[in-house]
Amino acid sequence: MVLENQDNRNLWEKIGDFFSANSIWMKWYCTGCGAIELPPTMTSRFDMERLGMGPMATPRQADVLLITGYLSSKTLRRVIYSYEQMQDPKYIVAFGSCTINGGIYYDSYATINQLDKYIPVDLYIAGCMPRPEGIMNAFADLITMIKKGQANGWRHYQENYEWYKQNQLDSLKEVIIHDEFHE
Amino acid sequence: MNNPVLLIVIPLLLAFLSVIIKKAGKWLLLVGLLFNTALAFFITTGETIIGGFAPPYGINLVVDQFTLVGVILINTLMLITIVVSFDLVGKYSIVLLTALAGINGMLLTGDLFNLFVFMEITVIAAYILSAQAKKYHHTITYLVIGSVGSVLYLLGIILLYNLTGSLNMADVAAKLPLLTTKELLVPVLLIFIGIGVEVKLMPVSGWVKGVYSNANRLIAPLFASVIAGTALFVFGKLFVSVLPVSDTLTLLMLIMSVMTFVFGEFAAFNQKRVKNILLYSSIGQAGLVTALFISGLVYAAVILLISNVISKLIMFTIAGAFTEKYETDDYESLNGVFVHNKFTGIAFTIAALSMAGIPLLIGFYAKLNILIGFFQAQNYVLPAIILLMAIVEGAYIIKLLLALWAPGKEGQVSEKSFAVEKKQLLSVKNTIICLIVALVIIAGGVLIDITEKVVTDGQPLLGDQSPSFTISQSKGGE
Amino acid sequence: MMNSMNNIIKQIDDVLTITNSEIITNRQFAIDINSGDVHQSLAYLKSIGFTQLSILTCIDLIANNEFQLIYILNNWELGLFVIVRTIIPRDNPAFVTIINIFPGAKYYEREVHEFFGVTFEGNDSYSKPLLLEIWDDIPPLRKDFDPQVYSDSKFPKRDLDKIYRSKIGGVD
Amino acid sequence: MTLITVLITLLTLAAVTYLLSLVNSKLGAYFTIVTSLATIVMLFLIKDSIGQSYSLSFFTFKLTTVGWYFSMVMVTVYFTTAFLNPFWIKKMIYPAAYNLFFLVSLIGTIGMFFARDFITLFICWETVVWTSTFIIQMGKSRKSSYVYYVVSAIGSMVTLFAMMLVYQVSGTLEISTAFSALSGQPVLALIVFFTFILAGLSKIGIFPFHVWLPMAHGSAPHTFSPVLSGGLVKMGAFIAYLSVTAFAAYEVFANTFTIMGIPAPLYIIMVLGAISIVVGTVMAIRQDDAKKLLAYSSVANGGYILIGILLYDQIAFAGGMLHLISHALASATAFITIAIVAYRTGTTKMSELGGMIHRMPVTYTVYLIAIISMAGIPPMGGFVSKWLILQGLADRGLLFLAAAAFFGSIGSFMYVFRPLSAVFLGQLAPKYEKIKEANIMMQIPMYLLTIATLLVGVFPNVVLRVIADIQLEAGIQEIVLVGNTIVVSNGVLDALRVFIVFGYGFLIALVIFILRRKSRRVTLMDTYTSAEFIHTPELLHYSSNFYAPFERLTKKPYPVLNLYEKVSIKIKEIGHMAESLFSSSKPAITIFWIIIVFAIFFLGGVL
Amino acid sequence: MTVMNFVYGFIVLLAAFIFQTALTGVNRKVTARIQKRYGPRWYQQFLDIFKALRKGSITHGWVFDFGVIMALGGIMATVIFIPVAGFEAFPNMDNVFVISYLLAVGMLGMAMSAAGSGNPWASIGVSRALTNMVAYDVPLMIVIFTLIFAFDTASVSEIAAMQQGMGVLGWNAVRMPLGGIVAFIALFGMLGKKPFDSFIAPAEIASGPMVEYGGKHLGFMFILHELMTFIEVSLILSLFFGGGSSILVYAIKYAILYTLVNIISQVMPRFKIDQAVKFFYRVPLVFAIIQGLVVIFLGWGVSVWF
Repeated sequence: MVLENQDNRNLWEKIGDFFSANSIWMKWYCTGCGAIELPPTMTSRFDMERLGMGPMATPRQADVLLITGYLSSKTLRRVIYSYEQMQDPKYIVAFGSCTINGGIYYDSYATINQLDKYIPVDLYIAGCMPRPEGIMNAFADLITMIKKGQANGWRHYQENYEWYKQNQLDSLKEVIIHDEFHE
Repeated sequence: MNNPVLLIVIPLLLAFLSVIIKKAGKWLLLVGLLFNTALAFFITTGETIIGGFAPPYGINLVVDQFTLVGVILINTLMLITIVVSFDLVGKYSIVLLTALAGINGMLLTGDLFNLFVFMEITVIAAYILSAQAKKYHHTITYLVIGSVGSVLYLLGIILLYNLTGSLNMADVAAKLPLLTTKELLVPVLLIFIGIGVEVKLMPVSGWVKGVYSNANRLIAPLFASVIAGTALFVFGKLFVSVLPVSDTLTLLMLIMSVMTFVFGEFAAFNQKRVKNILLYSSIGQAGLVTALFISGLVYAAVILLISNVISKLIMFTIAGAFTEKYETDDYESLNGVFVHNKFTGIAFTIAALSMAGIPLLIGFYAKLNILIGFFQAQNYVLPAIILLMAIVEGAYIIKLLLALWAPGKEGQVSEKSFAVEKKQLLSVKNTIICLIVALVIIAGGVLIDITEKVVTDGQPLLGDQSPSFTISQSKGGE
Repeated sequence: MMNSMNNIIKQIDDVLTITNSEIITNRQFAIDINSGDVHQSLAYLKSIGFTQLSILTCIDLIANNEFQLIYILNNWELGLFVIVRTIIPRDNPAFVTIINIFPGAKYYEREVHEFFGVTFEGNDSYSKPLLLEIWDDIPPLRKDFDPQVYSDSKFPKRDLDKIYRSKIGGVD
Repeated sequence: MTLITVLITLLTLAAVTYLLSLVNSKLGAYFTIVTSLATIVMLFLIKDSIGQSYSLSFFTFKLTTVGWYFSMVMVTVYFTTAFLNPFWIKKMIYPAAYNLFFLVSLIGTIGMFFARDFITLFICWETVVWTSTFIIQMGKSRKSSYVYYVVSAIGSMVTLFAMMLVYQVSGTLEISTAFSALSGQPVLALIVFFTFILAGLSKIGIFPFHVWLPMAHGSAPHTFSPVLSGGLVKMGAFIAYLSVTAFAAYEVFANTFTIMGIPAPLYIIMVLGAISIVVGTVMAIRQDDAKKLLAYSSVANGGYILIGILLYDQIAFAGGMLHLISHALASATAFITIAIVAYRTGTTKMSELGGMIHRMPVTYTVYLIAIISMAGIPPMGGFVSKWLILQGLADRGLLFLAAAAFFGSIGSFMYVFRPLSAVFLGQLAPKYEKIKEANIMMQIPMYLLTIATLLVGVFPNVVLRVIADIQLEAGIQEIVLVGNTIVVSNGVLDALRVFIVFGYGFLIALVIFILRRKSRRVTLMDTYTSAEFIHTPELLHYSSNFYAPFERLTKKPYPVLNLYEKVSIKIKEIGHMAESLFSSSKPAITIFWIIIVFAIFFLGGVL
Repeated sequence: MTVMNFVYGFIVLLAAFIFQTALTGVNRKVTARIQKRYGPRWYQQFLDIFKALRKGSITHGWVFDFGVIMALGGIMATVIFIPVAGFEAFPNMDNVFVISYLLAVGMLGMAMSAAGSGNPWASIGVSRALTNMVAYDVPLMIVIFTLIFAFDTASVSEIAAMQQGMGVLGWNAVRMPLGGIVAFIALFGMLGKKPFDSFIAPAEIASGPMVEYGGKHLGFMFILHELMTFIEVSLILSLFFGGGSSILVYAIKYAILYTLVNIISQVMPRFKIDQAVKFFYRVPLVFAIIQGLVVIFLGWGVSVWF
């Protein structure tokens, strides 16, 4: 995502962004191998609570969605579902090469290759997988972006909703999944 | 015309007549009953000597207030029974007339031997009537047990005659205080058991179930209210005024009565057939009535007797109609039968509620009198037993009523469609009669001062001094 | 242990018609069976203690133009695994269900159908999707399915100026 | 206007209702509303003549404040419930009889509350028992009707024993004077006390006698459950009241062993009340049927009323009396709402319902207010009464009773929330998509009762003034009321101020809420499911086994119902034994018995 | 009741919120230090709350909103009734039963709103929260009952005043040691601190009642939580630990009490909900009853110490 420099926010929005930047609650979507990098980031070695960040239980409460690895098409449907349940302003941080270009799963029949076609990613962290230092660095960047009003992925998603929806449909198709064990 | 002899003679005469004119038998029966009922209201208290010999040597009929109540009640009940089931009388008119004569004789006679004779007349008629159900082994059982009872009674009066030299009730009663308890033991015991068979006291009432449970709409109420009522009146007369006995024996008799009461109610609680419930309830109530007589609470006993026989008349009539129309009287297979026969149901319900002792019905008045009487006698155990039994009684009656009124399985809202098929239980005439009798139950319970006046006519029954419940009592000091 | 396994193999050999048997480890042996004998064999194996169906899977032997169905059964008492293998034709692959012997096979059969296209007669639900929520191509685990082509057609790729490839073992 | 005129007018109206019902049952049902309204009006008319006595045949009545208070509670419940009658009357198997019994039971209760002598009391009591028995059987269970009758009969028969015993001792049947004869006879007084109060216990559903409540409430016609729980149960409270006033238990037992200043016999009854609070609460938590749940809550609340009234002092007694009305209103409201839900959906099982708030918001709100009162949360009526009872208990230091009261009052949060959550909140099943709100006629009683509950909660002193009169009549210290404040020795309560401050807090919260950005409305199924797709709302609704962990702790069945069944089986066994021993069809056996009897009697006579 | 009462009330409300929120922030730092972390800024809790209020939100229908407002309204009303170091916004309204039952309005509102979201996790959380309440409240109420009996008043400020003047020895927690222990343990349950926090278990039932809240609803919940903490700690402080003679003493004692609870809870595991009920009905309930009997029948600890 290109960092646009659009600072036409009013004072309230700036104050709001200040709060948002200093209190980021995460919901991480544990796919692939990235999830294991987060516990060290959270606990005493790196202590992400310093930045005002913390884990949250549900997407309703969270500000940022962490995608921690490759996404199969089946998982992507659920990621989109979770993302749409979040309240704006909301941000996405994608981990590792799998989310960037498919990584080692570039030719899998079930794994998507480029996440930002489907949902707006505010920040990618390179690496396979990124280490906690990288993650902390990314979060610091995210905070700066929010403060400057540059993390506008959610707004982009709203504005280009049709485009995202079309991409999602092309790759995933509309499908209604029934829970057959309870019917 | 106020000669009580006519009460016995006219039915007998008509019985002979109906032998001659067989076709008119039914109507002669009706005439006899109407005559007896009408006359019963006009006879006055007093003593009538038959045959010219003055008692204690001659035969006499004694009419006191107690007997009068009995005569009026029993004749009326028999009239109602016969009118309701007139279509079933058929060839039994002679027997019924004979029974009528016997019953009146039993109630009126002042002589122990005559009592035996009239009892035999009645009982033999009853044997014949019980054969109507065509369950002959029950009839044989009844015959054997009844005969044994009669023989015991006869033995008893023979011994009594040996001791006192008299069979006249008043005379015997006067001479009894001269005798020792041990001398009296055997004759009193024999008489008690002999009468007990007819009264249906518990260990010796083996015949009742077979006879009652198979009887039809005519016979069942006849047995349960008319003959049973008569037997109880006779019991009361004998054991209150003629043979007041020693404490030990009274206690034993009381225990047997109470046992009958308790076991009868318990057995009724266990039944599934309407008639069986009623017959065990009859046994139980008979036990209570005898207990009351033995305790000397004559007024309470008479009221209970009246309420019970009236109730049983209605209920047995309708129970007989159940078997007649539905071939069964198991209350679970009669689920919701009153949905189609509301008025019959109302009559049945009122009778049943009176039996359970619901306020404003005569059964409650009876219960009040019983309680007051026992408490007055410083007896706290029997009222407790009676009230506990009232719970059991109420329980089986409500179970019966619920099954008959409210169709539908457990967990379903009751609906008309769940009820048994529609059949008319009683004809319109009979339903009206039942309702009128039910009205009597209500009136007797509400207008209690009138009830008391009608029953006692201002005099204590058989010397009963125990208090009765009156309107003024509830008003306290006013 | 080896001994008891040999005994079991001998016992099985006596009863069943086995085309080949092979000892894989000291707790695991394999038997090859004609496809017609599978049900009878599984029923027998279940009766002698192999009560658990650990897995049912399939191998695409494209060279012979056939599928190999593999049933792995487990005996909890002896700690033994038996691998029952059978061959079915690759064209129009069809087989008969074993859910009357091992009811749990219902889901394995669905999986095999989803990934290889084998149909199972007698299992009503074999054609329901299990893992792939939606699929519109030939079954993906068949050897003649090309995932790269499928992925290219389905999932857009990032346009990169230069593609770097790592060198593995000196081969480009 | 005298009481006799009132009663006769009512009986006439009942008869008219019955005749009208025979013509058109719905018309008759509307007439039950008219009649019960007329009752309220007439009760207000006779209020001035309190203190006078009347008699009619063997009925004697005395107008008392307490009777008037009880009657008002009762008739309020009847009047509001009567609004439902027209909608259910067509479903009754005997519509005319239903209308008649409905009114006769009302008249019976009024007669009972004004009774001056035991016979009147007993007759009216039994009238209510039988009419309600016949109404309950029109619901879905005959067994419940049977159990109801048997438990009631145990109470009424034992009480009849007490009444007759008192009559024998004192020679009068007048309630107010009869008991005084017992003062010198402690054993007799003890017997009379326990037997007399038994009717009250059985009616109010105190512990060993509570079995009938869940059965009868749960399966009575929906229009009668509110009356049973809100109204008829309170008849037991009247008996409890008599046992401390007319019977004067505190004076009679003054010399007996006392516990914290309470005579032991009274304390035993209060402990039973405490047990029923605990049992009612625990069992209510376990129920799945909403009506049964509310029935068990009536058991628990009956315990509060009983304890309050039996404490017979300045504070707790007023609390007990106030709880009478606040529980009557709340319970009737709750039953009415459940009845309306059942009317629309056809079930009262909580596991089958859900999401009704989206179709019946009014019913939901009314139920909410009812349960707030029932759980004793301000600013509703239930709070003030529970507050008084708890203050009273704290004043006396009755630790164990208070422990039960606390458990009951906190446990009530658990069980009242259950229907709220399972029936009204949560996911709406597709089969209930088309359901409509209760119609206007059904809403009227809900509004009336809700307003009444709120009024009792905010202006409790209006009711407490009447209760103060009752205390004056009963000869105990009156509750101190200053303006809107209740002053007791260890605390003060100004319910109006609590309400205003609550409103203030609510207002602040509302302002903050409105100032913030408007929320986006999403569908109920758009909810956090761990990102799984779910399309069946029923399965996403958590309503069965709601308090599973708590239920695990109270899994042991408690043996009371079994006790009744065992007694019943034993009676049947004895009956069967008697039958098989004494009713043999073989004459020989009877002759054997004749010989046995003869032998016993002979021996007995000789010895 | 004048306008000034309402103004005072609002001031109490505001002060309570600011004080408790700051204290929570400090305690997050304390917690972090226990876990050998650096921890967030002390004002982090404010940032969190204002951020939540700033965010957009969703609603599942009117009861979802109404419940939240009712909850916060009820809790705010309760805070206004709380006497702080003898200061009362509304005099004579600090009855302990009023406070503890008015607190329930907040709980009911929250439970209602949570169940109104239609999420089963919310209902499970509510079910656990109510069960938890039954567990801790009964022993606590019995001890409070004992206090009311002993001092013959149900006013929180009066009970607090009676403990002053004798230093530590005047505290009810010292005079009635068993009762003090019960109250202290119950405070953990009231605050939902470990080991009694199974009703908001985030990893297990997705934070229970709060599962569907986001944005301003969540902000409300946070404010509510802070105010509720204030009420509960204040209640225990005033009833058992002597309240405070001045605002400063009160604040210091409050901070110590709250921090102590927090520190202890950080080294605790989590009880299952039925274990919590069992625990409370085994130990604290028995303690409470013994304490009650001692006070009622022996009179120890009421009027004199020693």
